[in-house]
Amino acid sequence: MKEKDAINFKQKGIKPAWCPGCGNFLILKALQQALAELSLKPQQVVVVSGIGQAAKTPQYLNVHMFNGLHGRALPPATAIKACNPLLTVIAEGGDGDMYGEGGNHFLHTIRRNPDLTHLVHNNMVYGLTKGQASPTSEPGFKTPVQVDGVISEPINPVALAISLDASFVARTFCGNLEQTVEIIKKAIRHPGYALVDIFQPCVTFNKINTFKWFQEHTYFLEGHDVHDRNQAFLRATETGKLPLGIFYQHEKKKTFEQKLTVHQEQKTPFLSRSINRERLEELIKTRQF
Amino acid sequence: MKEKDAINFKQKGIKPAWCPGCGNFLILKALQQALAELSLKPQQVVVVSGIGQAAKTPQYLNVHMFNGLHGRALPPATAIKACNPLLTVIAEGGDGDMYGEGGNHFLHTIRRNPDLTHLVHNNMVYGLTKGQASPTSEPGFKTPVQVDGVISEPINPVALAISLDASFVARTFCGNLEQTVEIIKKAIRHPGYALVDIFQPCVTFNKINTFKWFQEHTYFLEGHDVHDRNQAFLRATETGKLPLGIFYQHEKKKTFEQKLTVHQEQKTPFLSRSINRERLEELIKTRQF
Amino acid sequence: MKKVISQITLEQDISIVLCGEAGQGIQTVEQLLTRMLKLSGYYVFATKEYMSRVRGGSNSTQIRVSSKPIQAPVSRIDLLIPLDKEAINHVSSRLGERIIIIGDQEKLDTDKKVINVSFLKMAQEIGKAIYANIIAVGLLLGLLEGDIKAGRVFLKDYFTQKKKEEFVADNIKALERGYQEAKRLIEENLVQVGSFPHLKKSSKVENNLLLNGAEAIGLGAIAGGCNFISSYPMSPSTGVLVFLAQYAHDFNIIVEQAEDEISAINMAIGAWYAGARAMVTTSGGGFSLMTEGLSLAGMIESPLVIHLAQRPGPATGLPTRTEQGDLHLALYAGHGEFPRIILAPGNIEEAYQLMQKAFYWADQFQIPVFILTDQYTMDTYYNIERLSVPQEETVRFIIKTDYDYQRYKLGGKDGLSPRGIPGFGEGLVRVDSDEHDEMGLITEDMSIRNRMVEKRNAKWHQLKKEALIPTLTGTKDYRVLCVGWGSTYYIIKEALDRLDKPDMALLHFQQVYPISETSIDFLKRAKQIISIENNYSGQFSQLLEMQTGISIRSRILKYDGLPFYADELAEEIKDVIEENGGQK
Amino acid sequence: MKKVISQITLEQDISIVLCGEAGQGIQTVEQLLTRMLKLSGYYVFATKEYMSRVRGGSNSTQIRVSSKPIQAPVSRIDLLIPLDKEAINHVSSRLGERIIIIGDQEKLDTDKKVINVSFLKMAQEIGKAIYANIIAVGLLLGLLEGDIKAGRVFLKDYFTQKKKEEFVADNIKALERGYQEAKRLIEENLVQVGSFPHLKKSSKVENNLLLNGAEAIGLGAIAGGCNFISSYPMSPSTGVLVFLAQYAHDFNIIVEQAEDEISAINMAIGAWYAGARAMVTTSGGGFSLMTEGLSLAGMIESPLVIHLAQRPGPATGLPTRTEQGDLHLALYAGHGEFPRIILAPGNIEEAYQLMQKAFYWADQFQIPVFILTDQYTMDTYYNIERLSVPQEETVRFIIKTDYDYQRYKLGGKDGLSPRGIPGFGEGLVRVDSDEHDEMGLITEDMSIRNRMVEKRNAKWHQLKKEALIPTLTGTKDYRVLCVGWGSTYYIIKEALDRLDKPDMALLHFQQVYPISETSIDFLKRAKQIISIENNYSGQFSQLLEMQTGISIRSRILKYDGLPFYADELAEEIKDVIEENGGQK
Ligand SMILES: Cc1ncc(C[n+]2csc(CCOP(=O)(O)OP(=O)(O)O)c2C)c(N)n1
Ligand SMILES: Cc1ncc(C[n+]2csc(CCOP(=O)(O)OP(=O)(O)O)c2C)c(N)n1
Ligand code: SF4
Ligand code: SF4
Ligand SMILES: [Mg+2]
Ligand SMILES: [Mg+2]
Repeated sequence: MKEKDAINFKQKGIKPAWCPGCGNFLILKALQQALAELSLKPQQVVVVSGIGQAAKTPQYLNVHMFNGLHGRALPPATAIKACNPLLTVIAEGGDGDMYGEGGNHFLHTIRRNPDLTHLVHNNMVYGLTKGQASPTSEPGFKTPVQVDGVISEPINPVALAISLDASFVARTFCGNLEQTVEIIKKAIRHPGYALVDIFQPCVTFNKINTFKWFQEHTYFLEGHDVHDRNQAFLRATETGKLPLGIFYQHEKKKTFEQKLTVHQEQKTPFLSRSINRERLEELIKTRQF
Repeated sequence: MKEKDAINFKQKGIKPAWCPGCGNFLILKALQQALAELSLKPQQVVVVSGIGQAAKTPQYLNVHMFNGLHGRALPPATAIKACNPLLTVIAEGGDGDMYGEGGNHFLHTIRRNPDLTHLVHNNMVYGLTKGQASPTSEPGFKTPVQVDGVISEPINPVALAISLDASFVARTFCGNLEQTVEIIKKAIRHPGYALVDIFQPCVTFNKINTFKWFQEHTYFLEGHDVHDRNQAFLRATETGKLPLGIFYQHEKKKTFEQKLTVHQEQKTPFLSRSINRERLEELIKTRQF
Repeated sequence: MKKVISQITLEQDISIVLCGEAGQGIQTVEQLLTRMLKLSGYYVFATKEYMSRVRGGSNSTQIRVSSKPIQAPVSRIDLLIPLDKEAINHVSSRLGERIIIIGDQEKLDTDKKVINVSFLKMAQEIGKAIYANIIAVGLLLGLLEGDIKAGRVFLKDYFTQKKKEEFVADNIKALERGYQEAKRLIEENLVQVGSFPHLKKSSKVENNLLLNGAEAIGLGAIAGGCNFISSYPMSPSTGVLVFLAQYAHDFNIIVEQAEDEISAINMAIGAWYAGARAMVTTSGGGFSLMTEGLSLAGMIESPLVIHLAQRPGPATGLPTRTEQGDLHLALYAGHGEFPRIILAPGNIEEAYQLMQKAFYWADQFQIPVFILTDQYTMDTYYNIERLSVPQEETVRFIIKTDYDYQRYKLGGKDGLSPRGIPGFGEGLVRVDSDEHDEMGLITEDMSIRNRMVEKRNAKWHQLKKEALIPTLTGTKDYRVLCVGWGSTYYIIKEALDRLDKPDMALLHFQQVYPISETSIDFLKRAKQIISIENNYSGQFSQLLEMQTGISIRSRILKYDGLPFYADELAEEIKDVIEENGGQK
Repeated sequence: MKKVISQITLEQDISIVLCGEAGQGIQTVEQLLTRMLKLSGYYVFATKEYMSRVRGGSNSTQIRVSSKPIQAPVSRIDLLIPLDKEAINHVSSRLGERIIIIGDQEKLDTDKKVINVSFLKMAQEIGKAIYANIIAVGLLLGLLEGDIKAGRVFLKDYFTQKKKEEFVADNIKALERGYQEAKRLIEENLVQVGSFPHLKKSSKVENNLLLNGAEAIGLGAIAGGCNFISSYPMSPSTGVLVFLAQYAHDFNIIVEQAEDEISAINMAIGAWYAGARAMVTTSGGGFSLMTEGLSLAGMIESPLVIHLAQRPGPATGLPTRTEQGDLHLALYAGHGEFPRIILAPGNIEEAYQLMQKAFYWADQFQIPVFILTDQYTMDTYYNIERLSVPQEETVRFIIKTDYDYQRYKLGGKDGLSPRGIPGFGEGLVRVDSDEHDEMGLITEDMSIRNRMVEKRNAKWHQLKKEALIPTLTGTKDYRVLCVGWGSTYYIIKEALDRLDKPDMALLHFQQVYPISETSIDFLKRAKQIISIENNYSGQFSQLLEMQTGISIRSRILKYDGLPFYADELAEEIKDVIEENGGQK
């Protein structure tokens, strides 16, 4: 671990707007470290985010940033990667952002399998809007809106991604910094869509799923065959203690960018391509008939 | 089977706008029959639909109709059922409607578990807009937009619903009319959210997944334990021939309406409830302090 | 904006500002102090500005205390309580010469004169650092000669409600400690009570209500018969969702947090269809996502109430700030052409009343009705005398259907066809987002299309006739007419009071679309019209010009995310009048 | 609309209408016949109206044939080919006395005089019922004395392209059979060739182009450098998506069908960010869903091209019909305040040119640019002389970034900061939907907020200066000025030609927002202004009034889902002029 290199990815002079003790600090740190350990340059990395506490992360990273709309990180991330496959593209946001408002893009991005890393800070609550239930909040979780406690069942993003045959599916807890760094690195290296659902305590609005709770309710997957989808599903739907680690991986799928013919036929970057004017002339001529 | 009773649910004087030979005719018939066999009255049934060929179905049914927006049948259906639990509410639409544009509502309606029947005419194509790929189109399927064939993986709605622990998950092929009627009846009787993904040939725009194709590529689930979620997932993700039948059922979950306190505390229908003015007076008074 | 020099002795009120980080408990001080002061016999006003973060940053609350009704913010600060190092800097542009700053000197690091009060140390002496806030409440109560007994009772109640009985005793100690400290400051002549000569108490205000705009909208919804709300959290609109959730049991309201705003609006429309009275609460970005649903309501002629609490855009913009920037959006959102009403409350009472009106009109005309507010409205409160509970049962515009019921029966009065509800009567209720015939079934018959377009838009006629008349404040023989809408009402009013010119008046619109025909006469009578709006492009001026044909050249606009300040606004109005020698 | 009596001999053209069910192949006839007639030396015009279904119903295509350029539909029908029982009924209001109806008498069941041609029987004799269409093509070609040789060659080519070689021979037989049948009808004096006295052929038109609006928009996009399109299918906008997909390989275009419109617009914005030139194509409901994304483009100052093909609303409305009902929506969609441009092509050439302009301006000004078309534009074609390929490489407004690059550098000319692309240069490119500082990072600093609002809106200045001047057709000394925008251009033009009044002119707007300052002069010079729009509320008239302060009292509006007919419109204009004796 080269703490020093992580400096490259630190945004100078800006103090995160998070609450002291928030799990987001650890995720930020893990990501900075992972990027440094992968020997990436800031200029190679684009972090695309939605809106929320989690989605502020790229504000504190020294990389390209596309801080878009709540719930909408995945579509621009997909497009950016499609237009310039040389960039390392990460989509980042909260559980509300990615599984609530952005749920449809979650489904369909998995179907496309672009070479993106999808980091979801899962604090089981809406942090920035001050403590309403999120799609991952547990039944019974009381909030100012869910006064009788949550009555919907939580989404299980890991099982869901496996059901869609996502090409890389992992879960981690930011309290386990080293493991989180390792998983993020693997996710970035994985050629295709990679989901990392990151358990993150919200010290202000989630008094149930605390650091301690996550420590007590999670364990590391061991001896698990990441290529066995049914096994992965079984582990993902375990009740009781929740497994952490890589559940499922499927390295051989072609990525969205690889399937796009635009990059097969021409290698120049999009911004400097020019129109095939002869072909256009010809095409217009065909309308004589 | 009481063909005669199905008359109750036929809309007089209106000819469906579907192509001759379209699978939608069979689904319409199956639904009319199922409603009749359940001895429902037209006044008890609301069919909520989106937009598409499939979503035209309620135009040809003698029931209450809420023909809303493309992709948006589930939210109003949930609300209608929540406001009047005495109604039998069915949400109906195509694969594009329900899994594409409406994908997010699909996820979150399952989480709520309202007592709805969700009928999806799955013809693996966008019919009404003339033959583009749908979220269930098979890779390689060529269309005027997908000129090189579909490059995304199809959504597997059955596996997806199971991954979200939906309380009733079934698939049928409209060519098997009797089985379709039976499954629709069971879905309507099931207390909670019930998905019926219905294979439906589009004779005009899908020349791959034809009547014959569905016959040859499907078989009936037998000896399957509908209460075993992992087993259900395994069957749902089978490749090769696709199983038909009920994959998964979970009868004991409480429904969304049951969990809502509004119906526990007061039984009068919403439309004739009045405001508790004394309580309001009191509440306003609290703002003196 | 113009800088105004602090002028305590010229004012009728004292303006207190507390400033510190999010999480330091300024809101508790605000809530307790205003209530205690009101119970002591004062008129109070409070508003806050805060950053889009949960901890840290710099937030502030302004509390004005007066012997007369007071309902607007001013730039001027008489008494500042800085709670952290950043605080003084945060409000530096507003610090006049006569300012009194009271705080923990060592924590502040400033060259301004600070009256030292060691809140933290005192709190620790009582037991815990968190009592510092309550000490501040006690101190301010003491400085303003508030009723410590009433304060004590109130505090006890307040904390008992929140079920933290163990703290109650300590908190009361803290309150008293602060109160004593105030006495010390006065005795030691550090603060002169004579600084607030106009502050007189009156027992009349004791029973006044204190509630903010979010609560007023929520109460208005309840009074309007709301029994269904589906929404997705979004500042500054969430307060209304929270309020209705808190009282959902009492009033049998279904409160559903939807997966997104699209679901929220489609649910609300479904709920009306099934007989409920439904609303959504949202802000700019969320509302943008609802525009297709709005168009659905327009087509199927569904009633719908939309509370749109504005914040500065575009996109995410400034999530916790205020603006009047979404008027045009509300006006034209949704594809195709259909009628709508837009209401914009100017005060707490209007928020409560218009919300009821919104439900009534939505139901009556089978159209969407907007309530346009903003962050400023949501977070502001001041004494009001009363809110009256409706005298009668909610009127429902619903019929019991017969066998041959047709949802879109043509030939009805003013484009209205009686609305049925599934399960109520023998008819089938069919609604269709496609163009439809009288039955509600798809049609492509061009003559029916024409008649349906005309039917839907025929409602405009009655909407215009019933439009609320704008409120004129000030002389009827005005030469200069200030025009405002929505939340600026009382701010402009105070600005005009300050200018105290005999030839000026204010025309406040609580309904911005369609506007009442009478508005034209009001505007025509003015020699100069000054339109005042919290946005960049003067959206309401444009709308007025379009609806009346009268052009409005003088505009005072503010778009930095803050509301106008009455004192600054007065200066600006003066300048505009001087610049422009009497032209329209 | 007014009824116009058929008056073949007075006209310069012949109006043929084919009517039948969806799936009967009317479109094949339209496509083949127009091309064969053009190759024969005629000017042709074709447009269609059809139901929102894949089979059945009643659809029709109008083909006008002339010796002079012809570019608008008329109500009048000279020659009707009814293909099913419903057909005659479907167009009954348009049947004049001199109408010629040719069809399979036994299938038709009508009391009108029908010239019997047994298309079906003849087709079966050749081999298959489906050849009936081609027989109809041959028949019409024969009646119009078209070039059978050219027809034969074209047909061969057409089918060979579609790789159905086995049918080619039979199809040619069918064509010839129809041609012979025409000769028979003429010989037997059933149809008099003298009915079409003005039809003269010219070799000049042979190389004319025939393409519809969807193709012109697609070609314009390619010529404008488009290399990314993300969209969700929606009539009538899908044609553009399909067109670009067809030529994606040739021009290296990423074509992505998104899961919904929200994804589509957010992808397009992401693509611009990464250096592409991206667009979306959509219609009303789909665009409604894009409004939040539009606001994002406004905030991050992203270029964006939106093709919005209008259809009648609200909600699902009439999916396959035409309307100009979404102008207001395009104008004000998106929360918050930011600049935009709205273009509305009036013909094929403009569609092609404006699309290029849209990409250019979007890139230059870093703003969203709309192209507003409609179903009528999408599905209509007529002879045009040429479309020229851009002479130069696409100009890109992109810089290579330095280490200290700041995306929102203030102080730039007209609010513009140079736009960088990630990976091109050493700088980091940060864009933020929150209010941001020059770096692109979140800020709540009010003075920066003010400057950023002013920066974004400063672009208006240049946008207004560069706005395209509306096109004046007719005399410069007009008394009566007809005003139109977008797709009505040629229809109004023909209507005015028909009226042939010396004191009338047409002012056509191809840019509707912002409008050129010169427009005011044009409007001021008129004694009477008649605004003509395909919507209910006169949206453009309102917009013009707002932008110019000139009030427009005479409006001709149509909102039944069909375009205006030039002949009917002429009558309406005449009535309006007569009613209103010279008032503005
Ligand atoms: C369209 C839209 N709807 C709602 C919001 C308000 N909003 C901002 S962040 C957020 C949710 C935050 O929760 P999550 O995504 O879990 O992130 P966290 O703050 O917990 O990290 C919401 C609802 C918004 N910005 N845009
Ligand atoms: C917001 C919106 N986007 C797009 C459309 C256009 N549209 C109508 S139906 C349809 C898809 C139809 O496919 P599917 O849902 O599978 O139904 P099918 O016709 O195949 O039964 C689309 C894209 C629309 N009506 N509204
Ligand atoms: S509110 Fe929760 S998620 Fe947000 S910064 Fe604070 S602790 Fe973190
Ligand atoms: S297009 Fe396909 S789905 Fe639509 S009616 Fe025809 S066969 Fe059925
Ligand atoms: Mg969260
Ligand atoms: Mg389909």
